[in-house]
Amino acid sequence: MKLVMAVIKPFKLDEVRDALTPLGVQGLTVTEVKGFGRQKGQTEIYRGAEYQVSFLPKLKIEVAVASELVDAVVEAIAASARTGKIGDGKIFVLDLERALRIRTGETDGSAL
Amino acid sequence: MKLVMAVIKPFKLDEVRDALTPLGVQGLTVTEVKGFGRQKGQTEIYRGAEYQVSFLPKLKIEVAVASELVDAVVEAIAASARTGKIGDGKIFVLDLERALRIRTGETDGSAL
Amino acid sequence: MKLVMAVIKPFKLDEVRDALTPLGVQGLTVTEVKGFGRQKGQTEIYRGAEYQVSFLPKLKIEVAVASELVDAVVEAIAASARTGKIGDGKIFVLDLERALRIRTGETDGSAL
Amino acid sequence: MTPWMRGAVLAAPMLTLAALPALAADEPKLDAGNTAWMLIATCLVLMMSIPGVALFYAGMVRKKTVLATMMQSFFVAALIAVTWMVAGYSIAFGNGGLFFGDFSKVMLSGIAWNEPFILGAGMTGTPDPTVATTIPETVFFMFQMAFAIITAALIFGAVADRMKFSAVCLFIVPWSLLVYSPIAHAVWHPAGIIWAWGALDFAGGTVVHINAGVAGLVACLVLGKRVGYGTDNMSPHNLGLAMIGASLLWVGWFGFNAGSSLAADGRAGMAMLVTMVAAAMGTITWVFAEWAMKGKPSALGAISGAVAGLVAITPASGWVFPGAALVIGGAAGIICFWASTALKKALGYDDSLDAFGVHGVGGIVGALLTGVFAYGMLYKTDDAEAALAYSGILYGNPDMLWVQAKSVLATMAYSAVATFILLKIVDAMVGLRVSEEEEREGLDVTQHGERLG
Amino acid sequence: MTPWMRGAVLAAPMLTLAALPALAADEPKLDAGNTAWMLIATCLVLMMSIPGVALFYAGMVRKKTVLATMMQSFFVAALIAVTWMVAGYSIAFGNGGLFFGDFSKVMLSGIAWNEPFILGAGMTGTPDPTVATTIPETVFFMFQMAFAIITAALIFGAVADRMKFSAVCLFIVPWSLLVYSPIAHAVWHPAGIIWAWGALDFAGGTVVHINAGVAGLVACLVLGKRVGYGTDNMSPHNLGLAMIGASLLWVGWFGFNAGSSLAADGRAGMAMLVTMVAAAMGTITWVFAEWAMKGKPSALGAISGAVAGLVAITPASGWVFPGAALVIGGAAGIICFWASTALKKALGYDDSLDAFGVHGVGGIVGALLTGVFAYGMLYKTDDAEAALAYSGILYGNPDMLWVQAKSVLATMAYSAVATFILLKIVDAMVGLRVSEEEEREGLDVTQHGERLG
Amino acid sequence: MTPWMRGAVLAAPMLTLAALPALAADEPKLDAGNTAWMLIATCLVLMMSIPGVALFYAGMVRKKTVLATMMQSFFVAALIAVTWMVAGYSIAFGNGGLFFGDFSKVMLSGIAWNEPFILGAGMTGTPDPTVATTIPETVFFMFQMAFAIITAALIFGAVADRMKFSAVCLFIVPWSLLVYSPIAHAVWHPAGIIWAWGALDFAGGTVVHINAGVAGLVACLVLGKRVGYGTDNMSPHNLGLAMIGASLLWVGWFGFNAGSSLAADGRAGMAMLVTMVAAAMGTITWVFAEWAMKGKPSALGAISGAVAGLVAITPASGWVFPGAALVIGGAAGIICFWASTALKKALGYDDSLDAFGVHGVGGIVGALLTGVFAYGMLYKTDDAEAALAYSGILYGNPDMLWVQAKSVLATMAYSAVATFILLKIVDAMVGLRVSEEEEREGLDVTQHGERLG
Ligand SMILES: Nc1ncnc2c1ncn2[C@@H]1O[C@H](COP(=O)(O)OP(=O)(O)O)[C@@H](O)[C@H]1O
Ligand SMILES: Nc1ncnc2c1ncn2[C@@H]1O[C@H](COP(=O)(O)OP(=O)(O)O)[C@@H](O)[C@H]1O
Ligand SMILES: Nc1ncnc2c1ncn2[C@@H]1O[C@H](COP(=O)(O)OP(=O)(O)O)[C@@H](O)[C@H]1O
Repeated sequence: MKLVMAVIKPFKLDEVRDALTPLGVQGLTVTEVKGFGRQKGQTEIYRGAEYQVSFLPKLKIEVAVASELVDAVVEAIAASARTGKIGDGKIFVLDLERALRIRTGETDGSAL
Repeated sequence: MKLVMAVIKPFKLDEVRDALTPLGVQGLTVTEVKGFGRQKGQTEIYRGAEYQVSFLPKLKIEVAVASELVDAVVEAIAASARTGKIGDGKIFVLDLERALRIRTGETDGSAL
Repeated sequence: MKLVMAVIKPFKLDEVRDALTPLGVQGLTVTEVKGFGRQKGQTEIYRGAEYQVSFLPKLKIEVAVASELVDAVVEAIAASARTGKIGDGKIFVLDLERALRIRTGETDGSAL
Repeated sequence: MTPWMRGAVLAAPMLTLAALPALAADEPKLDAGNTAWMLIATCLVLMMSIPGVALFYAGMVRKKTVLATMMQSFFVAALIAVTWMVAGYSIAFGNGGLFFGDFSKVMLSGIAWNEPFILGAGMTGTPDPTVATTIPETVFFMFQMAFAIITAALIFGAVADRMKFSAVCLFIVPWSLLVYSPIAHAVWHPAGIIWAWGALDFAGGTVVHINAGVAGLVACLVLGKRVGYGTDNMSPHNLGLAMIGASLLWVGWFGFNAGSSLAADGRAGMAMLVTMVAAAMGTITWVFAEWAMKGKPSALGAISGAVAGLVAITPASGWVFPGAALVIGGAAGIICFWASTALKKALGYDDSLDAFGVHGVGGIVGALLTGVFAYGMLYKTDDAEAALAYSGILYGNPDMLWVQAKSVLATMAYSAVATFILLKIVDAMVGLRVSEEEEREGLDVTQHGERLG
Repeated sequence: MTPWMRGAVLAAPMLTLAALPALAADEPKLDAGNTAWMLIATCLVLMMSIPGVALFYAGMVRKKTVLATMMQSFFVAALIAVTWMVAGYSIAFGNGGLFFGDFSKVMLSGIAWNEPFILGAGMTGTPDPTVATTIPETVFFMFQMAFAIITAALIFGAVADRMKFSAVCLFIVPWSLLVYSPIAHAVWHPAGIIWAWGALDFAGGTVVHINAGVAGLVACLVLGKRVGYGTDNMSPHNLGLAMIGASLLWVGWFGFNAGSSLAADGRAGMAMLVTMVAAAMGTITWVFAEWAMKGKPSALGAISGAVAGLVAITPASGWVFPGAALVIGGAAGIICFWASTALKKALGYDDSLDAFGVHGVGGIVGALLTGVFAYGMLYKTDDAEAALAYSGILYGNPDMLWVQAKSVLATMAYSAVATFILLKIVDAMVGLRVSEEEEREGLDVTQHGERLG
Repeated sequence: MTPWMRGAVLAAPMLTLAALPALAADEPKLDAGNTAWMLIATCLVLMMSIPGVALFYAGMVRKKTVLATMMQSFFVAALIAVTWMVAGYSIAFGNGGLFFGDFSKVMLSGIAWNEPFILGAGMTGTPDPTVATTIPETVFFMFQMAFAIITAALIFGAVADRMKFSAVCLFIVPWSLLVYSPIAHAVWHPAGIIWAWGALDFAGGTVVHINAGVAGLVACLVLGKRVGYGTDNMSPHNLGLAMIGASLLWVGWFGFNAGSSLAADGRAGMAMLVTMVAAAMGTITWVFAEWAMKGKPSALGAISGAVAGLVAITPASGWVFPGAALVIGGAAGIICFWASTALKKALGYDDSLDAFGVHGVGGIVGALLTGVFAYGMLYKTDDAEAALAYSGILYGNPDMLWVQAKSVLATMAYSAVATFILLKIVDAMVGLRVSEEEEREGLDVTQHGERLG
């Protein structure tokens, strides 16, 4: 199993979720994060004091998926989250050793 | 070492922490997240416009533990976070290559 | 590639970022978290009811880096986030299998 | 000739006499008590807009448009204040024709600051058509300005989350001059046409609420639905703020309704009382309706119902007894609940914060029920005959309901058409709506370069 | 016969005379100045409940009960408004027996809207037991309604985070009719028993604060502690909101206390002054006590101390001088600090937001110190002899402290017993408390289907 | 001899006469209408500090100092209230010398609670230098107390995020006694030196705003910049709160300015009107300036501009016509925008929330333009000759601008020097500034042991 972790633009969440559902992804977890990257926020001059808004609001999505699904999932996220503008975000894939559904105790594949 | 990542119902936090302490877990990190899964929120009809509350508030717990502790930790979380109702959440285990305590520079086992 | 995940004191964020930039780190993702650890909050007696503030505000930083950079990155974070007082936080390193920049589709090294 | 202030023609001297020595009957004088009340009533009505409506609306939008929503009350208040001083007041309350006032009061030229104000001074007729007060014109001007401001602010609830700030500014100034002021003139000035019909609108059921509600409806139809409407979660980001806003509206509304007596007299007291009762009943019926239909009594329902009750009692507030207030408030709670949920859903428009569903519909309910429950004796305490012209069907004047309906229809028609034309002009100039991407990103960042939290 | 408004019997004509021509002395007339003040004082007192108490309480609970807490002020305001109109007012201020009024004013039947109100009109005796005012009864009704509302809203601070919304509704309506109104009658109506004892309660130390505080204490005992009390972090989720609430309470309290003069007169001015001084002193002593004992001066301490000072000066506010206000406010700050921390901890009950610790205890402190510091001459400016009956021990009337203590005990006993019975009945009907799971989940979602943020 | 209240010497009897029978001319009596207005004006001005300034400032700081910032208004209000009662009022409004009053009113000894207040009673001269009112001294005392409080609260905007709470307390009490009260005496008491110069300050341009602004500037220079100033993101954490605060300031300012007429008269009405117009113009010009220069019209700009306009009209508000208000408000919006951005950046000081840039600079703009636009006839409606002494250069009195400039310079000089000395003393006692680590951690936790959210 793999844990796919993607950082995306906030307003793309619904599209990403809708792109994953047909693949059989039944769950995911979303976190509000701040991203620092090539995309620069405006330079703000707040009442005379200048500073660069370097941390921009992003969403981090974590989806645990079976290994054979991972390519499809990465592609689906990449396609649905893309706007083509700087700051679209990243997708990271980590190896996942175990998974367990708390309610039932099911493990691994059937826990997802 | 392993990184145990669990998504649980928010009000279970204190119980989970209390279940981990006796195992020797001395620290953990908690994040407020939104979970999408089999558990569905109510259909809301907010002044005539219908929508499904599909993202529900959850907490994500991350605990780094020595490899030999991981089974006990997973079990303890599973037991203490279970309500038996849908939406109880998941536990994921990832491999952790290194750990370091910033204050002292201690690494790996002694950093946890 | 590796995913470096660090839990730090909130006000250290700017210093950490400034320590990473010279190493060529071009992006990172920050999450507000609550940390439970050896550092204890004050015991609060809020209008007669006593409780221990056990979860303290921390920031979690996630940086994906090329494997050869990981030592420098860990060191830079450790140095810049250290205050020497309890609660300085941890650095964890996980193995990262894949990375992808959503905007361009670039993968792995060039995606970071 | 019938509207609310005519009451004052007769009643003001009569009531005020109570506290004044004999000579006051001859020539009206400034009265410190009435002036004190109108100064503070003005503060209350301004507080209804900032921070009242600002909070009420800002609490119901999504987090990314909070500041933009507040600006639609705050900055609009500033714009309308100047507009009103420059010309709006003169168009509304200058003497003149049936539809709008003359320009004699433009830039407040020649405003008397130390004499009692007489509305329509210079007009003649039998009976004397002027309305005498015991407050300075500055205070009357300010009180009415606060009405012009809140009417403008209310509209934008219908188009929350999607209108350009530049368009807001370019639209609202001519709207106030060409829609608000003429309707205020027609209804509230002794020379106005709706006054001449004999319609009753004590504190602004037509002028303020129906007018703003209809303008909002037209605006949300012209702009179209929010992106994601019907699928995305658009629930209020912070109902706590909305609840503060609703509370300030409730409290401020006493200034609105009881202040419309233009004096701290018995009628003001009764107006405050019926306002409270109707607000309470609106709250209760909306919440219970929701509890019965949807299973839970919501905070959003409570504040919506309160405002519905307040809106509905507004045109009636100087004319009815507490029992009527129970009925008017209770009816408004249920009918506005239906309008903001079932009706809106059926018709499919996206009136984001129900400017029409609450203010428009509530105003209509109130205006019509005024035609039922108005009790003319409430100011003509002695002459039952003459009082008939100010009474509803329940007190022997069967025509009143029709007169009220006519005033409602006329207001709706004029407001709809004029609003539509103005919006189309602004659309041609700068465009009304932000781009889809800007809407997704949120108005706070894209329009104002700011963000909450 | 002694309570506060008797002051008005004599003082009102006297003071008002200043501004009125000779004929006013013969027959009271409506006075626009006094009416203006009472209209706005009513707005201030309503603002104390919504949004005042709503914010004060909502800022101190956990995030998951913010909206439910606000509803306990907002919706309760609506319920009590209608209850008060239907019968509460008549039970409190109708003539009648020692314990409650008659039903002559049910549904406001026959309310005079354009004449000065005389409390107890129709009663006879020597000296004349009635209380004459120069405001319409509508305004008196509204002012008192605002008191009935805030008293009801205060109670729920004690049971925050755990009471069913249906139980809130079912409990508070009969409570207002059967507990609040009778106590108001006993203390403030010339026919009432506590008035007959000669107890002094200018603006509601017993009727409002002790009453609400004791009812809250009983309620939190009947409902039991919050799940997790003593171990979980239950610190206020947003003291900023609580601070806004406390500020609005402070400002609104001027309407509460100075408004209880029922006129914009010298007594109202003095009442406002002592109210300010006591609030300030309560703030200072609570904060300094906390600073000394716990090492840090907290914002929560500041707002708690302010409210403690305000509560304590309430019964005294029309009877005392600024020096006494320093003592009363200062004492309340320290004693309520002790009651809300040490005492509560020692006794182990879970009065979530210290309805009893602040309002109950503060009210007791104030009522007793009124018996010490009351200066009868404050309204009887000429007759030192007669003034004795309105003076505390410091000004030569040693009995007053006991009279005050008796009124405190009577209020506490009646409020406790009646509240207990009503709660038990409601418990049998629908259950008072949400399930443990619902409590964990939070009242916002489980009771109202809503969530903040 | 010229300041604002002298207007009252002549105008009050004259205006009040309108509503009073003949005998009132002989001997002033309490007037219920004027008292009602001043009671509520006092509430409004207090509301400007709590929650007004508290919210305005707290919304603009970072999240870690919200509660500490609110405490700098809330707790300071409590401290100043007691300070004012003990001695501040006597120093300001007791008779005495050119620079401060005597100690005859310490602890409010002998305050008359039921007679009309005469400022300077006991002074003699031709013409009679005293200022007669028709309100009790208690109310005058409270109204002025609210001014003392807000002046104190405003200062701390300049040093937000870095001052110790103990230093706040130790600094502000002597500051109020030794800086605020003497300046108030000099400007507003008939015996004061600036009054003797003939300077006009209707509602506190010098006494309140320049004074607070300069004290803030000195304080931020003495304390030094915030850690991270110029590099870290210090943008407002919640402009929604600031917007509520600004709205309450706006509404409350009517009490501030129109209340400074000390009566509900024609001058109060005109003061309210010009206040509104100037606030609106300040909002508009600041926002448009920002839109033009920085590309976006911000909510922060709107509220800053509103306050700038309000500050600038303050000294002028009883002396000018609406047209002048357009100019004064508009000028203040642009000049304060420049001062808070370009000027501050150029000079490099860290006035965190622009106490100086808005209040100091706005006050200077207003005080000087009062010397241009003051129209003496506004209270001396009949005697054009005598009115000259109250007129600006536009109405034939070329000296007035210089007199105003002199009063501005004197206020700035005294405030700066005295503030500097007091700060140095407090610094020696407990230190003014928290440690760098505490500043990073935030004042909420380190000073008060509390946290928001
Ligand atoms: N090396 C990294 N490690 C972790 N997160 C990163 C990294 N680089 C970028 N990110 C995240 O991806 C987001 C987008 O990156 P950015 O460089 O702005 O644009 P792009 O994705 O178009 O290259 C950043 O805001 C940050 O949250
Ligand atoms: N594949 C997944 N990857 C990541 N998180 C998941 C995944 N599936 C579920 N979750 C998380 O677990 C939570 C509970 O899942 P859900 O399907 O609702 O119930 P249950 O755990 O009882 O099966 C979700 O809200 C989501 O946060
Ligand atoms: N085993 C762990 N797994 C995950 N996070 C941990 C763990 N131990 C500590 N942390 C995180 O690190 C933070 C600091 O740890 P703490 O024990 O308080 O101090 P120190 O880092 O100085 O040892 C904690 O607040 C928590 O967020």
